[in-house]
Amino acid sequence: MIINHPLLGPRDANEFIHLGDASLINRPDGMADDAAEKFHDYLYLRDNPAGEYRELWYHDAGDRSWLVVTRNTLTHEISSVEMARDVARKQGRSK
Amino acid sequence: MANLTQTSSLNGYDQPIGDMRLREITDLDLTSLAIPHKGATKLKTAIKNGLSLSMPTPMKSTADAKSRLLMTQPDQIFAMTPRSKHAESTIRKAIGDTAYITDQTDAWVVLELSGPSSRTALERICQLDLHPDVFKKNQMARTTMEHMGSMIIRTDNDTFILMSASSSAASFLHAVEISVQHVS
Amino acid sequence: MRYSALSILKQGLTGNKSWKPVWREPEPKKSYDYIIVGGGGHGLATAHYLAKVFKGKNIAVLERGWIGSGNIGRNTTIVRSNYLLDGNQPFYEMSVKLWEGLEQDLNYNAMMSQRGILNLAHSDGQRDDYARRGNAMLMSGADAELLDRDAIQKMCPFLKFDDERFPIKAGLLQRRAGTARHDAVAWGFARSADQHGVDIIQNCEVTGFQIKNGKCIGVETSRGPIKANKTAVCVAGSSSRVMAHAGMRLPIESHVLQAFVSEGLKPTIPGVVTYGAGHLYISQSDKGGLVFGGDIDGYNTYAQRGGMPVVEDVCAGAMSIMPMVGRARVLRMWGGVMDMSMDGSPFIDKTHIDGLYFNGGWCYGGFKATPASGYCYAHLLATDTPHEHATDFRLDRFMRGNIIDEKGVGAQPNLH
Amino acid sequence: MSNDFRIDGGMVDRNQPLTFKFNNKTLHGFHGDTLASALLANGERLVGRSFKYHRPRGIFSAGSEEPNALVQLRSGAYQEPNTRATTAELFDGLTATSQNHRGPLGFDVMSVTDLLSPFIGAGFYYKTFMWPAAFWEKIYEPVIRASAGLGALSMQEDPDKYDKGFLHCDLLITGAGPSGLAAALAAGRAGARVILADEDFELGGRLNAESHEIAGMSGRDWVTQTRIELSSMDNVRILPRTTVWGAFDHGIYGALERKTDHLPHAGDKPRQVLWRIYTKRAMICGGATERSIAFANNDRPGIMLAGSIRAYANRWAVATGKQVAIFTNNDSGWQTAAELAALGVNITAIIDPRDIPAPMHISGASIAMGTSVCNTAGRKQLHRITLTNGQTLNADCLGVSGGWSPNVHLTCHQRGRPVWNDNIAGFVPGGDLPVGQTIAGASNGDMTLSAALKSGHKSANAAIKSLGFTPSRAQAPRAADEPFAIKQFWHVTGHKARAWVDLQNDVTTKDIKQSQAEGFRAVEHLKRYTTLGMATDQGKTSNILGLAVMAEATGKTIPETGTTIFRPPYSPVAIGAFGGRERGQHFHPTRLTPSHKWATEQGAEFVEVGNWLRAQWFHRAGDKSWRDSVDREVIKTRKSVGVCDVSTLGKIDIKGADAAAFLNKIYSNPFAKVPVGRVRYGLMLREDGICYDDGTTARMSENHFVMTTTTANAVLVYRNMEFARQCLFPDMDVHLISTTDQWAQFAVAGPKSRDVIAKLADDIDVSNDGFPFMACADVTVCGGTPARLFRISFSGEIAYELAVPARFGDALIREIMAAGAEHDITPYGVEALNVMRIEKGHVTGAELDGRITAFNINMDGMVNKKKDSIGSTLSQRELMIADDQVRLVGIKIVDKSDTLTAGAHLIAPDTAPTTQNDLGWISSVCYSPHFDQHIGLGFLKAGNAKHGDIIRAWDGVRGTDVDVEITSPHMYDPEGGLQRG
Repeated sequence: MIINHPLLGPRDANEFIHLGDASLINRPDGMADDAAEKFHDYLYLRDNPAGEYRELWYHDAGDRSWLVVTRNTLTHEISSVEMARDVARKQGRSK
Repeated sequence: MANLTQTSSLNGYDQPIGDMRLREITDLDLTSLAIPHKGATKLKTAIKNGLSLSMPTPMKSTADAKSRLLMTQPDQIFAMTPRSKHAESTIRKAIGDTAYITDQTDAWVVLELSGPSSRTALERICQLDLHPDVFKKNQMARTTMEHMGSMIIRTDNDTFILMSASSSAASFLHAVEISVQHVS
Repeated sequence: MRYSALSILKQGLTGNKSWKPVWREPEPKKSYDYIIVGGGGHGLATAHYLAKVFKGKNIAVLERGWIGSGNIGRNTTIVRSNYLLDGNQPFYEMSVKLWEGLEQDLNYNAMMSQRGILNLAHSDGQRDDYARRGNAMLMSGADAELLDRDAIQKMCPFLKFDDERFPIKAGLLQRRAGTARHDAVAWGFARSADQHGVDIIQNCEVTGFQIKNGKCIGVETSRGPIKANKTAVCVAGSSSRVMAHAGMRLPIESHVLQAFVSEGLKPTIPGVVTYGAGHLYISQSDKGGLVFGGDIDGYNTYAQRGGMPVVEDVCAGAMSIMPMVGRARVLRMWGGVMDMSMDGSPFIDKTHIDGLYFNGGWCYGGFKATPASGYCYAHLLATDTPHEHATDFRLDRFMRGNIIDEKGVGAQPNLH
Repeated sequence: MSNDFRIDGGMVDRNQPLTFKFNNKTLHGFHGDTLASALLANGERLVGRSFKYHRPRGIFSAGSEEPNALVQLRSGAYQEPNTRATTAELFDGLTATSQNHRGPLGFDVMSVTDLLSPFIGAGFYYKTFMWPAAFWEKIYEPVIRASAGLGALSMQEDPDKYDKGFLHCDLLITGAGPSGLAAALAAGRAGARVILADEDFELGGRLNAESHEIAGMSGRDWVTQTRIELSSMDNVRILPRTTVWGAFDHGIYGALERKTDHLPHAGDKPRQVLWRIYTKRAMICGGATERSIAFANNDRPGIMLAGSIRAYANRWAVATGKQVAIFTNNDSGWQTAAELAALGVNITAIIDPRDIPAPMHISGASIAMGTSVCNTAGRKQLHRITLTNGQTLNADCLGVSGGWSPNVHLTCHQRGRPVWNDNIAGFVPGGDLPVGQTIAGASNGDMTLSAALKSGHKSANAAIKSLGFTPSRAQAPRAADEPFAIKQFWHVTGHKARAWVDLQNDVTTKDIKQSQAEGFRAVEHLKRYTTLGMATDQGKTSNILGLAVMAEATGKTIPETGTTIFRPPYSPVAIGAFGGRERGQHFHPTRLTPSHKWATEQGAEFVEVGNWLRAQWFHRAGDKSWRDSVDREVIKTRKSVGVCDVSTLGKIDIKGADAAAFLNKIYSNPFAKVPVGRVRYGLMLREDGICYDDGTTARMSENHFVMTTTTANAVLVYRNMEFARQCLFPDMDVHLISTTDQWAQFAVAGPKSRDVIAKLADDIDVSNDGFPFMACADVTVCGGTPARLFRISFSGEIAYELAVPARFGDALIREIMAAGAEHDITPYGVEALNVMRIEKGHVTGAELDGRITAFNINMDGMVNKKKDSIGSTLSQRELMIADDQVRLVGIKIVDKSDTLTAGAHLIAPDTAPTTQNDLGWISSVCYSPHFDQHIGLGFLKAGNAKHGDIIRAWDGVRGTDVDVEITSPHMYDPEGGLQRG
């Protein structure tokens, strides 16, 4: 596969390491009362869609960026690639 | 007590192979300059003033006869400057505290491959498109070669700098050497 | 028709004209006591044991395509019980014991061949890990031997013992492990289930569940609704998709595992060999093809195909431990979609919906589990209690912290 | 020379005669021959045996689709089984042997299986060999295995080299036949970067095999002219001998270039190169493959695809028989006959099942329209055919043409499902084609020459236009369209003898009918039950015929019955080629420590740890075994001082205003308030609460920490921290710089270590007050070399770790040795390190195996509940902190003469070793010179409450069972006074 890195252009996926669902950005608050349940769902349950899927890749043999890749799990077509840091900020994460 | 003597990863390897030359470069300081949160503009000015170079962009290095700057990560610059006694202090003199400076001189082995067949040789080890219309002079990339993290910079038409981790320098040299031998 | 040398002789002498279909092709009935969703190996095995051992009646297996079209027909056919953890090992040993009597049980030769599996160790630490595992195997009633270099050399003289990087130091051998003819397993279970009255319905896709007041009372299918007292989903590879019809999210991701077969060769490798310093397991089929595989590709997918890096990685492993295979050629490569679970271990459990049961999450280890999975699932369906060797395969184990992580890599399915 | 079947013309070079051996018989050919053409020229007809029935077989085709003529090429370690004689280029001194027979090729004793064929049809083995159960492995299976398989490996290490490479292009064209060449011209002239690959060693495809006219010249001249033009273009790369074998996601194609297979020796160059080709567009111009017709005994040597007879005559100047008959259901068979006749080959008859007037007159040939071949005779060489009209004809060669199947392989590699086209009686590409791929020429059903040239030209222009190139104005090369009418005719029925569909796997029409009768009617069931299309040719000549016979049996049409798809590779690829250079020494990169050269001089034995070579121990005169070396190193270190290279530990510089806050998230124990100049031990959890790494992290300044990780986990820790930095805490000012390779780091340990450090470090007070346990500082050593000094201890003694930039590492270790000489300093390796850490109760990867929690290693107190750090929440799940969970314990043997083994399980006295009685295991063991006995660390259920208990270490696989005493894991200096001293 080829991942079109937002800064570096198309790169062979073998430069990257795949982690999993982009929802892993949404780490729950560990100090909340329902933290145990929230963390269970966060870490263990997956939509695992057959179709469009947002996932995290790490440019290990590249610029060490984490990326959010939107890819179809039936066709492998990639429709967008974003810097995960930007995505995280957009979703309200900061420090 | 006597000063400690230095060694280089490949003892200054330098060989002609076919129409190419492959050599180790050992006269550089290498430092990483991490850009503080929201500090890019400041660093850019400092680099302009202190190193007389413009800020590199993600795939394009900036260079003069002595020094070269690369963007290795979205918030990290990599400087290749003439070898000095203490890399971090030397850079700090130039740019002050506008970046978090870390000496990387000993973390990398630096090779230079030059000669008419160098691109053909690199076809056997580098998966990037090195066609001169695509990968132009001063363009750089981090990639993987024979499972080793590496950096490649085109410094001239037929001249490339290849870098990889210093601890596996011998394996990296072997991989490049074999590629060169297989096409010559 | 009972199969035997005599039946073949009789048919052969009379022009092979009276062979009958191996299973019927019935129309679906309006309702069943049990519906098993998925006509793969596990589903068919479940039907066989449910009908034959647990005397279940009125059972249907619904298959979206043709039976055996999933991973039962696209794996590397290895059977073994060489697990480390208590939650797993007794179950897989139960499975091996069922394999050992399978042909007689089914009157079908699935060519279970106990040629042994040898896991090579290349460091002292790895040898000690294999010792710990071997001991766990023995404690479960399985067989295990820790071989030294000389013993391995006698068994597999073609291995490269003095590799410059990863010389062979020891090996864990399970002699009772081996391989079986994958398709025949599906066909054998199907034939037996059919003979015990199970309706095997091909080209019948389940498109939804009928859930009323928290109870599942049947399924919607491409051939119309069918009622059922108990609905048992058994569709590894498609688990998330199917269970989404019941509104469930699972601790499962779908990944592709590739496998490879070489051109046919005269006998080369005696049993199954695995490489301890890379990703490779390899054996030779009865037809002479080297059958081998390695790691999953590592990204989520429902496409039955992978990329080039895996075949390169696997072949590099082969060239490191047995460089004599260099001139054998890869004939075919294919991929199967795996239910990769969050700890690498499977599920055989009731769901929170009454009457709806789930079997899945087999990762790339489902083939060997086929008989025990069918048996334990049938046990659960018939008695509503887990079989004693499948008590840990629960959906709530992550909530409670009872993780069965053989590889020790945590909640990242692509690492299992 | 005995080239009795050689005729005039052809593309072989008669000025370069070559000598070769087949089954030890010396034969002659020419440069430009394939092994097959040379065998045929020499009159060799019987070349192999079939897979199951061991039937005599001859050459069937002239390309990579060959099912019969598989040979073992070369000899010794170079022996290459299953090589298609039809694609093997002849070279001087070539040797080949036939395969899959016992005894000589002419008298294979295994051919007895042919007589048993009524009993061993499709699926027979599923129905028998079940009794008695034990006989399967011992008797039945070995017999089956020995008779199955094809060629044999030499069982010697492959002596050749293989290489890999990467190519990039705008347009990849696979196939250099008429459509491919037309495409290359169009794209090349427009300036696109083109790669033109063909599996053959000559460009031209069927233009070499057939006689055509293009642009007013002969087809062959046009190929030459085109090749010259393409070669002159810098933007076109021609790769002959290169098979594009797989189409992968996003325009990546796999290709194999055979560099030296046509030469007697590879020299020191790679034999083959596996290319990964990155394309923007790709064109499949793969032509079509002819297929056979099923009729009784259609497998005899001398029965060939008609088009291949034409190819042998045109290209290789070989007549494949003295009396050639043609059996065809389409017009191409007639053209074959006409061209052969023109070349002087004796055509005895043309048999055509179509009820139409004979398309042409062939001088001397009897013509039978509306007629089929229904049987043949001649066991090792065809000599007679029988027709449905009752006629019997003598023939030593029968060319069969059942039509042409477009080569759709590369269109199916990503879900493409070919669709049936009645006009050409074949499947053409359909369904989801790989993105960026187009198909031209016969592969796309454009079966005639003019149509192929036009579609190649047009598709190439469309492809490059979509990339922004302006197509040149040149028109497609002009040629005529030859007649291509076909009748769907598959199977000559009405004869009892077997009619072959899949020649290699011996699948006959009877097998397909039986499969139908037994319910295996889905195409995949059919293939799996009968093995149709599973042989080395992957059914290139048989799949469609098999499908048609199944359709006939079920009374359905072919498209109703199914389609046929192909998986990679297009033709088989050597395992060695996939492996490439990654063998032996170069399987993975090797990492060397800065003191490697020095350690080698010191007699170190090395061990591989995550690609690093680390000194395991240092051999000294008088050491009788490795144990002596290790004991000596431990004793001297504990008594005086030792030094160990610890550069392999992962080192990460963590910088930024938020560095401390960041570490406080990463580590389960508090890190927010570590003072500058101090080191703290940290425990890292995965988010699931399991420990995955530990190490020390030093605060060098307010905004600068130096983290150490275990050797094995350095990369993983870095990646996980980047995840936290970018995805979880994106606005923290924190930066990670991997500095593992930057620093040479040495542990100097033992009561005299302070003296050694004092001598080396410039201007620093190393007294216990000046530089206490867990202190750190940036210092200089040896008169100004920048260095880092840490007072940390893994051994339990007073100890320091001293780091300098790696280029000074070799010099520093020599200085350390010199400085320690007065204390008889000893270098120690990882074995001694391991002994000392076990004595001390420190965990490593042997304990932290990815399933172990802080609770298990008695560090539950280090999981701070007052902050939210990675893994803290899930580490508290009920079953992970239950009382009966395993705990880290120390283990000592009761009888000192016993030995302990890692991997042993712990069980109570007087219980049987069963899963139910399993109490835990031993993770690490060593011989401790301090305790003068074997000791270990292990995990025991509720182990904290069992210190002092005597239980058993049971190691069934090693046959030992010893009594052990459970202790605290901190066996050596449990109070820790020594390291603080």
